[in-house]
Amino acid sequence: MARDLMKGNEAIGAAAIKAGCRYFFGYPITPQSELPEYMSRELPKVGGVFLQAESEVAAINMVYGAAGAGARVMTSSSSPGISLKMEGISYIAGAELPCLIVNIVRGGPGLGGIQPAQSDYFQATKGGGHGDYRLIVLAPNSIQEMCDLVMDGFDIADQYRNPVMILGDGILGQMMEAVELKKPKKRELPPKDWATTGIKDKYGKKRLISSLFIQPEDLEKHNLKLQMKYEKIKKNETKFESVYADDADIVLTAYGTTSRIVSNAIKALKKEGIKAGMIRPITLWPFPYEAYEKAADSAKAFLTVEMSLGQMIEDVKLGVNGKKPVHFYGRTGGMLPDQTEIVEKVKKILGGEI
Amino acid sequence: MARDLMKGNEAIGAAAIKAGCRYFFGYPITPQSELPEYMSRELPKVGGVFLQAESEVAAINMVYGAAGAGARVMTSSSSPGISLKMEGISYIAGAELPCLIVNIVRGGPGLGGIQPAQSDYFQATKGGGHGDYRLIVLAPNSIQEMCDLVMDGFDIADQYRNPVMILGDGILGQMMEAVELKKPKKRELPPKDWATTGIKDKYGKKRLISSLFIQPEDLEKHNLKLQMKYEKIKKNETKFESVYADDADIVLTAYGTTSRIVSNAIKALKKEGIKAGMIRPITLWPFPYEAYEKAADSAKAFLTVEMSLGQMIEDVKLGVNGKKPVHFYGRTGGMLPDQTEIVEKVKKILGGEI
Amino acid sequence: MKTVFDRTKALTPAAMHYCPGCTHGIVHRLVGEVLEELDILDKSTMVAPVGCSTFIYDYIDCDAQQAAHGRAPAVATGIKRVHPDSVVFTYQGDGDLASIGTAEIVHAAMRGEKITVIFVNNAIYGMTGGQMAPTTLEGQKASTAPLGRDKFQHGLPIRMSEMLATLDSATFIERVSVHDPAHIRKAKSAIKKAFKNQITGVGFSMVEVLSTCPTNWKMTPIESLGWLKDNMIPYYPLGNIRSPKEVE
Amino acid sequence: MKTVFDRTKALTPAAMHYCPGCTHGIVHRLVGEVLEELDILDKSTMVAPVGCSTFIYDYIDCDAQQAAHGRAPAVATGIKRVHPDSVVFTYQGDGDLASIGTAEIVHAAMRGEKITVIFVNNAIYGMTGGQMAPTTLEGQKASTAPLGRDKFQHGLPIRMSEMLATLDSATFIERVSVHDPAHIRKAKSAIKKAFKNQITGVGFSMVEVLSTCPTNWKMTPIESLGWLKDNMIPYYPLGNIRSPKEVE
Amino acid sequence: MAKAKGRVTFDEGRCKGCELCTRVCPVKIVVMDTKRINSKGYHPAAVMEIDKCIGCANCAVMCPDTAIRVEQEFI
Amino acid sequence: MAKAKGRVTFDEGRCKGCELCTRVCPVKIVVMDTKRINSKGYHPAAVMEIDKCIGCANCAVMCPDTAIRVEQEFI
Amino acid sequence: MAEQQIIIAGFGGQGVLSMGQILSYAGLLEGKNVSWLPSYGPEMRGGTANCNVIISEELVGSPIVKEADAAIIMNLPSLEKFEKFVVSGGNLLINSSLISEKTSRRDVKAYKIPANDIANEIGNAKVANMVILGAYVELTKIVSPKSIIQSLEKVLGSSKRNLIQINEEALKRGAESVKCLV
Amino acid sequence: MAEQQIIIAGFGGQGVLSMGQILSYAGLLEGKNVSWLPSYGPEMRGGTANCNVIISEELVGSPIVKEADAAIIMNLPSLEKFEKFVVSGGNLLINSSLISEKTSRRDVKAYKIPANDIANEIGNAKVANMVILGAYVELTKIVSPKSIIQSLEKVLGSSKRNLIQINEEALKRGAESVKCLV
Ligand SMILES: Cc1ncc(C[n+]2csc(CCOP(=O)(O)OP(=O)(O)O)c2C)c(N)n1
Ligand SMILES: Cc1ncc(C[n+]2csc(CCOP(=O)(O)OP(=O)(O)O)c2C)c(N)n1
Ligand code: SF4
Ligand code: SF4
Ligand code: SF4
Ligand code: SF4
Ligand code: SF4
Ligand code: SF4
Ligand SMILES: [Mg+2]
Ligand SMILES: [Mg+2]
Repeated sequence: MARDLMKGNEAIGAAAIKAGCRYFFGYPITPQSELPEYMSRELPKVGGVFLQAESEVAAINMVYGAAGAGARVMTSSSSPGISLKMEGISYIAGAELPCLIVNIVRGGPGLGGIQPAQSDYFQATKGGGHGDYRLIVLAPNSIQEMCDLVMDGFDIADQYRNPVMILGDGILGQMMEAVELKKPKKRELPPKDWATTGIKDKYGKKRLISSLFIQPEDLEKHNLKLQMKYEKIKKNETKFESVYADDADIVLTAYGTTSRIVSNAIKALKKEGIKAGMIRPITLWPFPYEAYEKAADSAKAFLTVEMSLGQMIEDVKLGVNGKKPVHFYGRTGGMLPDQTEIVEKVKKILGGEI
Repeated sequence: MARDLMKGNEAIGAAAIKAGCRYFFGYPITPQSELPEYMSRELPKVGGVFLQAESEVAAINMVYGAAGAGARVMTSSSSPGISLKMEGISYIAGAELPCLIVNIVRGGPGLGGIQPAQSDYFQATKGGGHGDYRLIVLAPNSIQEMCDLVMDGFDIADQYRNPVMILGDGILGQMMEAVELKKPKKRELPPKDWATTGIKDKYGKKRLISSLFIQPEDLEKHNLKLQMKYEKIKKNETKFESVYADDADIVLTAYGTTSRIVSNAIKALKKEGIKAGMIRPITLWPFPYEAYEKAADSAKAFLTVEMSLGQMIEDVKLGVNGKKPVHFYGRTGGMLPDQTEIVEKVKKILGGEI
Repeated sequence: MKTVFDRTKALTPAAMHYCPGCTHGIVHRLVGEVLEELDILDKSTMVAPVGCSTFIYDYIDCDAQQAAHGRAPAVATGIKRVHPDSVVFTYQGDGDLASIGTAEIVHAAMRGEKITVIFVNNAIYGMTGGQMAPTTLEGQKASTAPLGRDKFQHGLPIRMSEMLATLDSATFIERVSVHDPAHIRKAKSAIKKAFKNQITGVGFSMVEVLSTCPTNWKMTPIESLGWLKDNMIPYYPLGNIRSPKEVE
Repeated sequence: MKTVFDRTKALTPAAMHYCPGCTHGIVHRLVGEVLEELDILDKSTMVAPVGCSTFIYDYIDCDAQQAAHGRAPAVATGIKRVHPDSVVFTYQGDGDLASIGTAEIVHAAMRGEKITVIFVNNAIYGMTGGQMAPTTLEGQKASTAPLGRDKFQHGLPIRMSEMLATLDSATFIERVSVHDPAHIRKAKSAIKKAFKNQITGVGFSMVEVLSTCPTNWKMTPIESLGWLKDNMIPYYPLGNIRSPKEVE
Repeated sequence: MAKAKGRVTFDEGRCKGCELCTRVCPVKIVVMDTKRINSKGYHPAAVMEIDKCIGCANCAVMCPDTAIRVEQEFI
Repeated sequence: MAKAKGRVTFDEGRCKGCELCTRVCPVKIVVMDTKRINSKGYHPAAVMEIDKCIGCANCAVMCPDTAIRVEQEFI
Repeated sequence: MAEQQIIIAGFGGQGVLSMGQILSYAGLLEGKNVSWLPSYGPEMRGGTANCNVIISEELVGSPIVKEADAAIIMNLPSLEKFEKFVVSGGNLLINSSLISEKTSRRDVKAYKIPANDIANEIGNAKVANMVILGAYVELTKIVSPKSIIQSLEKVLGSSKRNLIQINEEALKRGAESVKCLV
Repeated sequence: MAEQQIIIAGFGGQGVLSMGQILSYAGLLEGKNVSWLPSYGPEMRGGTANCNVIISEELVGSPIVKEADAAIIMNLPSLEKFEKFVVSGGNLLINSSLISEKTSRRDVKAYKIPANDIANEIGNAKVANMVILGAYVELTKIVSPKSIIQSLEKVLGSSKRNLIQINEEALKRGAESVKCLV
C-alpha cells in the first residue's frame, strides 16, 4: 500500500482495523473525536461494530465484555474521560484482558483545556487505578509510528493478556502526516481459550472472566502471577530510540510530540557544536531504565523535557540513579515546549549556570 | 475528653465531626462502610447532612459542590470506589477545593478482595487522575494518629485549598484502639471568600468555581500557580517519624499498618543486636525525600516494606538517590507482611546475601 | 413414580453461600431451570454483578464474566455485540442496577440491547451489610438510614421497571415475586419469556424479581416472605409492564 | 414610549459565543429574565455543564460552579444541601443530562432534590462536533451515526421527561420549545414555575427545552427552527408532564 | 379422579434450616427436625407423615437451596 | 381601540445575522441589511419601515443574542 | 505481665467479637494500651468470627496476633485453625461444651471450660462468652473482674443494662470453673 | 529548498485548512516528507482557523511552525497574529481583497494578492484560497502546479470533481498575479 496523508486520530483507526480490530466502544471528547467518528464510518464496512457508549465508564466496561468474549477491541478518550475509565482499566488488568486504550492527552487538571499535553504520564505509567497492575504504555512520536504501534499493540495485548495504552497528545491526534499501513509483523499468539464465547466449543466449558479472588492467599498468588508477567514484559518489550546519546555531553529525554521539538533543538545545538543527544522512550512502561544507567556513565547531565510540570523525570532519575544531575524543562496546560528555550537551558546546564 | 475505644472507621467520623465537618457524601464499600454508617447516625445530631450517593462518581461530585459552596465536607471509599472518583478528584484539585477523601485500601486490582492492602500508593501519590495535580496524602498508623490527621487534614485542606487524602487500609478501618479526640490545634485559615454561597454577602458577587481555562496560556498560568502552592506544601507540611534511623545499619521504610509490623521487627532485631531503624513517612505526598538523603550517608542499606508489590520503593529510591542499595519486601492481595520474614530479610541484606 | 421436581442440571453441585432463607437461591434455580428447558446452557454467557450474587458464576454452569459494580449491562453489551448468536444475561441486585448502574441499565434498554436482565430487588444492599438502596421502602430502616427512609431526605423509592418501560426499545419488562410457590412459578414463566425474547431477537428484556434479605432486614426467612408480600408488592405492583406484540 | 422588551439585568454584558441562531442564547435569556423577575439573582448558584453552554457562567450574573460532564445534578445537590435557602439550578445539554449524566439526574429526581434543572435538548452533541446523542431522532445523521440513527443499532431516542416523571419525587416536569415567540413565552412561564417550586420548597423541577443546533444539524438557523417543529415536537410532545398540586 | 401420591427426598447436606418449605406444604407435613444437626450446623427439614404427601412439589419450589427432590404418581 | 405603535432598537454589535428575527415580525419589517457588515463580520438585522412596527416584541423575543430592544405606545 | 496477645475465635453469634471488645475496654479502663482487630469478610455471615486483642503496658506495635499468649476457642473449626498460634507455654481455653476434641498441642496450658453448659445452667445460653472470659481473666489476671463489669456496662449500652447481672454471674462462674485448676 | 515551513491562517470557511492539506498532499506526491497541523478549539466555529505545513526533503522534526519560511494570510486578525512568525527574508502572502492594512515587517518579502477579487472574477468566491495558493507555489516552486492539481483531485473527492477546473483556473490566475513580481 502506498503512503497516504492521514490525520493522527484517523490513522489510529485505520491501523486498528488493519490489525483486525472489529469493535470500538467510546465516547466523544476533544481532541480525539475524529477517531470514534472514523470508526463509526469504517467499522461497519468490515463487519465490525462501532458503539457510542453512554459514558466513558460504560465504554470501558463494554471493552471488558468484548475483550473477555475474545474480540480485538479498543476504546479511546482524552484525559478526563480516561480518568473515568480507571476502575474499568483496573478490572481489565486484573482479569487479564487484552485491549487497546488510546489517550489523546489534553491539558488538565479537571476540565482544563483541549490543547495538547503530557500531564497524564503518571496516570498511564504508575497506575491511575487501584491495585498492583500495569498498563503497557506506547508513546509514538509520528503518525507512522502511531500506526505501527497500534498494530503491534494489539498483538502485545494478546500475547500477554494485558491492556495496552497508546499515549498520544492533541498534536498527534490532529496532525496529518504520510503513513503507510504496513502489514503488521505477526507475533506468535496463544489461542484465546479463556474467552467466554457462550458457546461450548473446542475449548469446552465453562470459562470465567473475573478479577475477584476473595481469599487473600489466592489474590496474592494472582498478583504474583501478574508480577511475573510484568517482569517478562519488561524484559521483552522495553523500547526506546537513542539519538546521539552515546557520546553526548547532555542527554535529553522526551517522548511523543515533545521529542520532535527536542530533536529540532538538538540539531540547533549541533550547529553550535554542542554535543546533545536524546533518549526517547517508546514504551513508557516498561521504562527503559537501563538506557539511562549506561548513558549516565558518559554524559555530564540529563535534561527531561515534558509537556507537564515534571512527571517522567522521576523515571529518568530512577534510571540515572544519582550518577548525574537530572534537570527539567516543561510547559503545561496546552503550551508547547519551545525549541529556543530548550537550547538556552542546555547551554546554561553545560555552562554550569544551573 | 477521656480516651475511648473506637473502631478506626468510626473514629475517622468522630474526628471529622469534631473538626467541624458537617457534610458527608459516600457510597458503601467494604472495608469502610462503618464510616458512612457512623455518619448517617451522627451527622444529623449536629445539624449536618449525610447523603448516600448513587455512586462514588456522584459522591465525589457532591463533595465538589459542597466544598465549592464553602462547607467542610468529606467522602470515603475503598480502592475500586476511589478509582471511580478520579475524574472528580482531578476537578477538585483543579478548582482548588478543600475536602477530605478517605481511602481504606483493599486488595486489587479489579474487584480483587476485601482484605487490607497498600497497593493504591501510586494512585494516591502520583495522581490517579489526569493532569498536573497533587493530593496531600496522610498515612496514619494508629487510630489516634488517624483522628489527629483527620482533624489537621481539614485544616490543611482549607489552608491550601487542596484536597487531602487519608490513606488507610482495612486493618486501620476495622481495628479498635484507644483514642482521645483532642481539640485540634487550629491553624490560621484564610476566609472562604471564593465560595459560591449563592447569596450576595460581604464578599460580594459573583463567584465561580471552575477548573476550565480554555486558553492554554491561562491554563499554564493556573498550573504554575498550583505548582507554587505544591512547593509551599512540600516545604511546610512534609512529615515523617524517624525510629532509630540516625545510627542504623539498615533503614526500613513503611507506612500505616505495615510500619507497626516493621516496628515489631525492629524490636526483634534489636534483641539480636542488629541496628535497624525506620523512617515512617506520615505524609506520603509530600514525601520526606530529605530524610533519606540524610540517612543514606550513615546507613548501609535500605529496605522498603509494603502491602503491595513495590510502589513506595520508587520514592525511597528517589530519596536515597543511588547512594545505597534499596531493597524490597512486600505482601499483597490482603496478605500481611510477616515480622519473621522481615527479620530474615534484614539479616540477609546485612549479611551480604542479597 | 415420576420425578416432578429435581435439581436442574444447569446448577453446579456447589452449595450456595447465601444466608439461610435468602431467596437469591430460588431465583438462581429458576434461571438455571429456564436455561436447561430452553436448551441454551451451552450457548449462554452470564454477567455477574457485585453484590451477594457475585458468586452466581459458581452456581450456574455456563460461561460467565464478573462485572464491575453496576456495569453488568455494559459488559453484557460488549459480549452480545461480539457474539450476537449467543445468549447473554445479567443478574443484578438493586444497588447494582438501580443505584450505581442506573446509566448502564437505562442505556442498554434504550439501545434495545438484545440481552436478558434478571433484576433482584431486595430493597437493600445485602452484601455490604444492609445499607439503603434506591428501592428501600419509605420508613424501612437501613444501616445508612438508621431512622428509616425519609421521603424528604431520601425521596421516594425508584420503580425501575416502570421507569425503563418508558423507553420505546425496552420491549419486555415484568415484575414478579418469589414469596410463595405460586408466585415462584409465575416468576419462572416471566424469566422464560425474557430469554425467549432474546433468542427470537425481539430485544431488551428484563424481569424484576422481588426478593428477600432476611439477614439485613433482621427478620426470619419466613417473616421476610411476609414482609415482602405486605410491604413490597403494594409499592412494586406485580405483573407485565411491557410486552412486545411479537412474543405474545 | 414604554419599554416592552429590554435585555435583562441578569445577563452580563458579555456577547455570547454561540453560533449564529443557536437557541441556547434564547434559553439563557429566559433563565436570566426569570431570575430577575423572581428577584433571586442574589441568592442563586448555577451549575454549568460540559457542553456548548459550559460558558453560561460568563453570561448569567450569579454565583456559579462548573461541573464535570454529566455531574451537574450531583454538584447541585452538594451546593443545595449546604445552602438550603439559596436557589440552585443546573443547565445541561442532552449529552450531559441524558447520556453520561443519566444516573445523576435520575437520582437527584428520585431524592426530590430541591433544585431546578434546565435541560436543553438539541438532539446532538453540540460542543464536540455533532456526535449522536441519546435524544438524536431516528434517521437523524450525526458524526458518529453517519447513516443516521438506526433503531436496531442504536435503539429509539430516550424521552427523559417522561422517564423521570415515573419517579414519585420528581414533582414538576414540563417540556417546552423555543422555535417561535409564542412557544418562547410559554417556555418562560414553565421555567418560572420550575424556579418557584424551588423557592416554595416543593421539590425537584425540570424543564426540558427543545432547542436547535444549526451548526451540527447543518442547516440555517431558520431551517433549524422548522426542523425542530416538524421533527422533534412529534417525538417529544410539548406540555406539562408532572405537576405538584401545591403549585397549581 | 386419580389421587396424587408423592415422595420427597431431602439432600440434607444442603439444608440451611430456613423453614421456608415448612410453610408451603398443603398437607403440613414438612417440619424441622430439631433433634438433629446437619454438617452445616443447622436443624434440617424433614417430612413426618410421608403418606399424606401429594407430590405437589411446593416444598421443593420454595427451597432456596434445592435440597428437595419430589416424585409423584397417581393412584 | 387604541392602535399600538412600536419602536425597535438594535444593538448592532451583538447581531450575528442569524435572521431569526426576520421571520417572526407580524408586519414583516425586519430584514437583513446585506449592505453592511458589523464588527463581528455579519450582515446585521434592521427595520425598514419602522412606522409599521406595532411593538409586539416578537423580534426581540426571538433573538438569541438579545440584540433588540422594543418600546411601545398606544395611540 | 507486660503484654498479652489474645486470639478469640468461634462462629458468628457466639459473641466472640464483643468478648474481645469487653476485654479491650477493661484494659483501657485500667490505663493500659489495647488494640482489638476483628477478621472481616463476606464469609463472616453465619461463618466463623475471630478477633485479635492486645493488652499492653507499652504502646501496641502490630495489632495482628501471630504469637498468642492465649487463645479462647469457642468451636471446633477455630481450634483447628488457631491452636497453632499459641506460644509455647501459653494458655488455650477451649469451650468444651461444643468441642469434644483435644488440642494437638502438648506445649501449652489447655483448659476445658464447658461454657455453654454453665451458661445454660444460669439460664441464658448467650452468656457462654462471658463464662469463658471469666475463666480467662481469672487465669491471667490481665485485668480485674471489676474492670470487666464496668466495661460490660459500656459495651452493652443502656438498653441492655438489665443483662448486666446475668453477665456478672457468668463471669463469676467462669472464674470459678478454673480456680481449682490454677 | 530543503524545507519549507508554512503558516496558513484566516477565518473558518475560507478553506484555510484544506489549502494546507492540498499543499501537503502535493508534497507527498512528490516524495517529500510533509506534516500538516491544524489549530483546533471551541473558538474555531465561526472564528479563526490556521494550520502549519512543513514540506521537507528530510524527516520532519517538530510539526509546529514557529519560524515560518512563509505565511499565507487570509484576513486581518491573522496578519496581526502571525506576521511575527515569518523568518527574516521569508515570504508573506497577504489576501489584499480583505486586508487593506500593511504588514509591520520590513524584513520579509510581502506580496499582496487580491485573492477574493480574482476568485470573484473567475466566478466562484470559494476559490480564493486556490488563488493565493497558486501564488505561493509560483513564488516558491516548493511543489509543481501539476502535483497541486493531482492533490486537489484527491482532497476534493469524487463528488466534487466538477470543481476541479475552476480550481485549476484559480491556481493559474494566482500564479500569474505574482509572476510580474518575481
Ligand atoms: C465501585 C464499587 N462500589 C461499591 C462496592 C461495594 N459493594 C459491593 S456489593 C454492593 C451492593 C450490593 O447490593 P445489591 O446490588 O442490592 O445486591 P445484594 O447484595 O442486595 O443482592 C456494594 C455497594 C464495590 N464493590 N464496588
Ligand atoms: C468526561 C468527559 N467526557 C466527554 C467530554 C467531551 N464533551 C464535551 S461537551 C460534550 C457533549 C456536549 O453535548 P450536549 O451535552 O448535548 O451539549 P450541547 O453542546 O449540545 O449543548 C462532550 C461529550 C468531556 N468534557 N468530559
Ligand atoms: S445478606 Fe441478604 S441478600 Fe445477601 S445472602 Fe444474606 S440474606 Fe441474601
Ligand atoms: S454547536 Fe450547536 S449547540 Fe453549540 S453553539 Fe453552535 S449551534 Fe449552538
Ligand atoms: S411435595 Fe407437596 S405435599 Fe409433599 S411434602 Fe412437599 S409440599 Fe408437602
Ligand atoms: S427450604 Fe430447603 S433449606 Fe430451607 S429448611 Fe427447607 S429444605 Fe432446608
Ligand atoms: S416589535 Fe414586532 S412589529 Fe415591531 S419590528 Fe419587532 S416583530 Fe416587527
Ligand atoms: S435575531 Fe438577533 S442576532 Fe439574529 S439577525 Fe436578528 S438581531 Fe441579529
Ligand atoms: Mg439488594
Ligand atoms: Mg446537545
